[in-house]
Amino acid sequence: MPSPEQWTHPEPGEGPAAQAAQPSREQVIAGLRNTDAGGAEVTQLLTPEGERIASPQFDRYISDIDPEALRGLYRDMVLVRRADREANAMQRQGQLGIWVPLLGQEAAQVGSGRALKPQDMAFPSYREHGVAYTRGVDFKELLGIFRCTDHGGWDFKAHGFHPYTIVIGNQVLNAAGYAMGQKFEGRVGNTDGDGNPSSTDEATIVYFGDGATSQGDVHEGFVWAAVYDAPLVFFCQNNQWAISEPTERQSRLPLYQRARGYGFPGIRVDGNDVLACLAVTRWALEECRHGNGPVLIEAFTYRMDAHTTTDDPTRYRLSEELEVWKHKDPIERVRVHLARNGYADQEWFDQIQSEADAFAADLREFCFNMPEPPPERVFANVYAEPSPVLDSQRDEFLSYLAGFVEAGER
Amino acid sequence: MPSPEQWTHPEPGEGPAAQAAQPSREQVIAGLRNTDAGGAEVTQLLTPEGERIASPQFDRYISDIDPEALRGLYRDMVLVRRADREANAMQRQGQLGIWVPLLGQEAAQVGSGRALKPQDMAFPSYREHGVAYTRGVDFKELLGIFRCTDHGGWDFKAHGFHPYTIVIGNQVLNAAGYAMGQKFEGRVGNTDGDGNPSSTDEATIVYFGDGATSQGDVHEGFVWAAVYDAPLVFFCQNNQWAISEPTERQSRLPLYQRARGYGFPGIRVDGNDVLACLAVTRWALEECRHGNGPVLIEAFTYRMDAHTTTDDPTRYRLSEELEVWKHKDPIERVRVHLARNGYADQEWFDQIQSEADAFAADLREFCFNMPEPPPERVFANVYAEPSPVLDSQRDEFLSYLAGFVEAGER
Amino acid sequence: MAAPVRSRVDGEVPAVQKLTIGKALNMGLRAAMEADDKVIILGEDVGKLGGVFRITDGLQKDFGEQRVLDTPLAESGIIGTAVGLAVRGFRPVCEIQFEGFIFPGFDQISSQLAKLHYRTQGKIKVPVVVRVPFGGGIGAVEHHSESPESLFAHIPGLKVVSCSNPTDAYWMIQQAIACDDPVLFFEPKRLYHNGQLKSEVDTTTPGGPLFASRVVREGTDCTLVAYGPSVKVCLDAAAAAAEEGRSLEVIDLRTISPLDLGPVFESVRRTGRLVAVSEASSESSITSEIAARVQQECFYSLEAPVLRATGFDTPYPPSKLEEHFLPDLDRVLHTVDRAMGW
Amino acid sequence: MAAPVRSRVDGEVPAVQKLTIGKALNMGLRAAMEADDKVIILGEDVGKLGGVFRITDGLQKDFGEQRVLDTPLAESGIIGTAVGLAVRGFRPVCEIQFEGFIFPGFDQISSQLAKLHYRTQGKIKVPVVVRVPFGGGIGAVEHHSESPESLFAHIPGLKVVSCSNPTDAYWMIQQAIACDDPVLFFEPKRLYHNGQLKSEVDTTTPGGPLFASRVVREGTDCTLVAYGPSVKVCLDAAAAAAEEGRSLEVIDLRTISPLDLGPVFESVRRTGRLVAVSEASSESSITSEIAARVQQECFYSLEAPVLRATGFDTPYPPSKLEEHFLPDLDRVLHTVDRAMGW
Ligand SMILES: Cc1ncc(C[n+]2csc(CCOP(=O)(O)OP(=O)(O)O)c2C)c(N)n1
Ligand SMILES: Cc1ncc(C[n+]2csc(CCOP(=O)(O)OP(=O)(O)O)c2C)c(N)n1
Ligand SMILES: [Mg+2]
Ligand SMILES: [Mg+2]
Repeated sequence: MPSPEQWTHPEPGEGPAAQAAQPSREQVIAGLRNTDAGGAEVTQLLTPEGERIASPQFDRYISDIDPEALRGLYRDMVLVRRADREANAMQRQGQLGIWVPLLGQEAAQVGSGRALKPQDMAFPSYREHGVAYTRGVDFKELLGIFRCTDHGGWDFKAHGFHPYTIVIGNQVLNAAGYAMGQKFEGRVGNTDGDGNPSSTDEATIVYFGDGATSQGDVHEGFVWAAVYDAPLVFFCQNNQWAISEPTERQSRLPLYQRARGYGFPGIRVDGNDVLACLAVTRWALEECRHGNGPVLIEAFTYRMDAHTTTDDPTRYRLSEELEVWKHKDPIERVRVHLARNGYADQEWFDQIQSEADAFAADLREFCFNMPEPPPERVFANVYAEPSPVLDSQRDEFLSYLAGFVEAGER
Repeated sequence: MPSPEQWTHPEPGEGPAAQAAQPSREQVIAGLRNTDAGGAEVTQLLTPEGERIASPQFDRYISDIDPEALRGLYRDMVLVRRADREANAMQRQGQLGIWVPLLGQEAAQVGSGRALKPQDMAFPSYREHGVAYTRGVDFKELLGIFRCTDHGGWDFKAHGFHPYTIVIGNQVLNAAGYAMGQKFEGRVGNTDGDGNPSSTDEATIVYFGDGATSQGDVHEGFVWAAVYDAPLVFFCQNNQWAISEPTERQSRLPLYQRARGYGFPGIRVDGNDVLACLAVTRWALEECRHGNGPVLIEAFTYRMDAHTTTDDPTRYRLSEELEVWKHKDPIERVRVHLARNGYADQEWFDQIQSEADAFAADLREFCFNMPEPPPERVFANVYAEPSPVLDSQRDEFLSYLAGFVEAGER
Repeated sequence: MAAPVRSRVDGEVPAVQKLTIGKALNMGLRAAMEADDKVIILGEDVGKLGGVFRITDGLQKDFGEQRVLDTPLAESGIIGTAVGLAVRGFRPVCEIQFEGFIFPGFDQISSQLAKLHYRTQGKIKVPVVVRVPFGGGIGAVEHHSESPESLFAHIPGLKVVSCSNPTDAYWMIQQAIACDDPVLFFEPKRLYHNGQLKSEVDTTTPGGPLFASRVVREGTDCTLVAYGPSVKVCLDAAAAAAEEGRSLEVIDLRTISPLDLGPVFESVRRTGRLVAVSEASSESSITSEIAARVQQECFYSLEAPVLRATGFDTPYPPSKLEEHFLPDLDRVLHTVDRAMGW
Repeated sequence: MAAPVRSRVDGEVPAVQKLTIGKALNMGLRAAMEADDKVIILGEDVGKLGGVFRITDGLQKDFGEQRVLDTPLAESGIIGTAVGLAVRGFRPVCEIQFEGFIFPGFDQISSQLAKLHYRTQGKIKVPVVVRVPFGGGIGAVEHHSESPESLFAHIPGLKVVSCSNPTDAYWMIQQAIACDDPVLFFEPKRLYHNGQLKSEVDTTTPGGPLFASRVVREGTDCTLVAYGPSVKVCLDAAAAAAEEGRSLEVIDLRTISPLDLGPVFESVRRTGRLVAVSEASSESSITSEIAARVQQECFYSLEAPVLRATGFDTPYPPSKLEEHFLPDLDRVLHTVDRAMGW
């Protein structure tokens, strides 16, 4: 299989990469500015230094997060990061065609993912491995996409986790439709016997990036969800970059303010703060379940690795920017908080680390042993009901292939 | 030529129209509510009763509008309405395939159109006959589209008036690109010798409806114009209806507030007030010419006739709604104002009326004598440079046609 | 599993009625909505107004605003939310107001609607029907008379059909809705309310299968194949030819993708000649595909090359010129003449 | 009037250079930008990054941010603003990052880009080039390996071309930019940086005309016709066939719309056999059109039907399976065998 690296690096040393441009002054400043932008407007419950900040508005949404639950969130993030790094490494070793790293976005994904109830539905983009994990989708089940053996195959309904969507913005409309369906089926705004909100009410969450906000489909998703009061949380992970383009190329304003134009709430949350992401998403989901319609959350975070394994971020951003964001690492702040408050000791951290290593090793072994899909898979499931034209193409091709086998050539 | 009426009215008396539904209570209320919505937020300089309201912010943009200029605006509107009615009548007589009436939107169109300078560019939708008129496009030149002899043929560059665009929203992006071009060519933010804003700076205006605001293209137009500080005025004529759908089906919020999400100004103007439309559009164009980037104007108005001549508004709105809006007629308030202040007497009004009648008669005569386009027109101008495949299709067809002529059959 | 297409036995509606295509579609939609409450209609002006062609007339009144939705004005939104509704378990029927306005929805059609089933190895079905009034001859302005169906035929994962008469209209729309695959349903708009085509529709017994073409007039000299509005043109041409002693066979394709060319091959083996008729531009189109496959399957039977009578490779012209653009009876017969004289 | 394609005589750049297709495109773009300052580049990541394939590498650095624009992330926006810029007098060159992402821009392409010249009776020209890296074989994930060119060939008003070698890449991109019509420019992405294809490009003398196909290898037994990435497959197949004593003629289509089939007709009249090769699905495609027209023009010369070796009528499969989907040397030769044995 040709490696996608060949897309851009024909022959080492020469080829276009040699002409790499440096980021401009403006871009550097833009990048650095981001690091303390959002300050006043951002909802934060746990500082980068691991300090818990009280929030009259949001504390009640995490009143159940005791030390054990917090350790659970920490463990989630560590496992997810470890698996992400393993997959990234496997790509480098040629075991995966490509990998889309989530490094740095663990809190946004685990926090929002853990806010969901089993009956809720999540529509990911292509980087939401952390959300997948919270929905009980085994990391192994994600690998087929990146090893290019399938386009995704988990049980979408059972997990409440839609297929990955690569075409930017598409899933936002699909999610709006799904959420309209929840509403039409009467799954929002119910009360139980005691007049309390029903615990079976449903909501949908859809993930997309900062770049995606420019797409018409995202706008139409906003329009539809607003007009139909669809129970839909728009979860925008603003990781500051759409490949090589900084957020300034997509918007004059902070992205959460986009909601202002549509008449539903928009909020910016510290996307590196798992507690804030959990609390704010729970709040937003409750708004939805009550029947109030959509909410936009902008999770202010940072893509700490390349866009994908084929990307070369040194061409468009300086490493200083990464260094700044390292101080705001989503996992580290929870570690400090747990340690400082005596909620976890070194032994526990070590144990989690070994667990993560084992998790990764298991993933690696699985990956190395993934079977190649059979040729007939090319033709399978194009339609739910038969297509005679396609069936004959398949039969003809398979007998052509069989010819090689007979001739001992393949 | 089959008449588009046949689309919906197969055989009189039977057919689907017989089952016509009445508007729902909600729709009626929505419609009536519109009549005084916008109150506080709307910019108005001339009330429906013809009273001039002072505006600290906007008066200076119409300081040149003396009685003579105001009579000019009145005359514009009367001529435009008369021509519109004539065209509508000609459609009923089978002289036009379809007509798209602007009745009720004269002030929005004449006011905004007269705000433009010769060097500015306007991108219309399909209902902007009044704007066309202000750009010096002869009403006759519009008829080809509706008589279906051409798709539009005026001199776009000379008039600064782009072709009509029927696919909802498309023109908004085209206008954004054009305005970017003005910016890239350095035609904004200049000063003359005295340090005053240069009189040759340029801007673009784009027209679209309330329904159009839902389209992805309109959103992307907002994004592009904002990001590139393009000198573009988004002029949304909210005429309360997108065919049969009230504005509530497109948005939770007043449409001018959409701009809030993008970081540029949005303003609602009384679209039936020609002075307010003129002043607000001049202000917005100046913002653009200064290099501040885009502005959204929502002109709050009403479509007093059907969507097109094929439409039957009795199926979705009550005539009461129209009656309410008649009190806010855009022409009548200027007439009252002129008369009450002694700026015009009955003789003058009569003279304008005859002028309008002559204008319409001229239009009618022109229409009746429009030539049929020749068959080779089917093949003309598909490309700017030759296409041999198409040329041979044309030659073959023309010689096929010639065969009939020889045989005396056509 | 596909939803059932029920034979109507409730007795409320007369079993046999004289209907236009438009009315038959309206009744077919109604029957589908009665049979399965997951069937919902989405589109611009489909509610109160009943659609600009009145095909959904009365449905919102009877089934309510949650089953017949006047949507915001954006086609990507219509298709994209329909996909999501289908994932949720609904069977959405989208109306695109005119075929020229399907393009803003093209991405959702090709990237999601067509591919979701394949992408998920069959785990997600998207039984969405997209109804598209298409074709010319109504004297309309730009974008209201096009024939873009070939574009969708080229996209794997979609099924594409077109009806040409009231009985097919009534049954095919129900079969399309019951089909578990996404179906683009092209409706011959200029025939919607054509009284000439009004005919008796048996609402009790389903017609033949959806994805099958059909010989609609037998003949021996040359075969005509068409779909949608062009079927009538071909039938008229065959009638005219018969008066001059020439016997033309006419095949109504009905299904455009997958193509069911068996009856065409069979016919061409008998007649030796084929003319494919369509209002669409010819380049890389359905008629190209028909020619390509027929020349291969019937290589030794063809006495003349497969010829085509189609719209030209130009945008749709101003409609005062459409009589030239559209393949009419004369042009079809002229093309038959060429085939016969080869 | 079309912008000139200048022969380069400035002496700064060596007249003949060994280039890959990717580098040739890069240099061609640079030459076009130097020749006409109305030429601007728009797209996602085309600036600082030089595009994900680095085809625009270094151009923003040298021409500035107003001539190489990193646009917001939306394809309708890219095409739609390019149309407006063209109306203003610019000659925009849009980059679509991968062919699978052209669909959000489909409406602007078909409703505005393709039709504005016709709509205005030639009063408005829209000299926009849309560069589209296309085709498979790069081991990518979904939407990154498709071949949608037939869709655009079906839309009147557009011109569609594809290059297959460095010299064509260098000159065709400049000719496309100089062309006053909108041109969809399909680039064989898997060959961008293929060292094997590296060849000497004469940067002083323009190659042949843009809208002309070309015999790239002469032969007598059977004709192969292809474009873009499939040309190399056909040339390799012809070389392999030659070793077995079979002489294949190979034609590089170069222009997909308008098709220039003259050389194909001429060839088929000599060889009697034609195999059309393309990675695109076959249904209603360019290869259908070729078959349809060749069977008509060469009816009495064909000793076998026109056959096709193409991608199947399925979505592009997971790329571990792409070797099966793509018509490779073996499948081309197998198809030639079938034609020879007819
Ligand atoms: C419609 C479309 N256009 C272009 C692409 C190519 N592409 C893939 S990811 C990407 C950037 C996305 O940025 P953002 O939305 O911020 O998400 P992130 O990758 O940062 O998570 C682009 C341009 C695509 N997948 N889909
Ligand atoms: C993309 C697209 N979809 C549908 C249509 C059909 N159509 C024409 S006008 C119209 C309503 C437009 O409403 P609005 O934007 O409010 O403008 P108005 O006609 O009221 O001026 C519709 C749905 C179209 N022309 N283009
Ligand atoms: Mg991003
Ligand atoms: Mg309106």
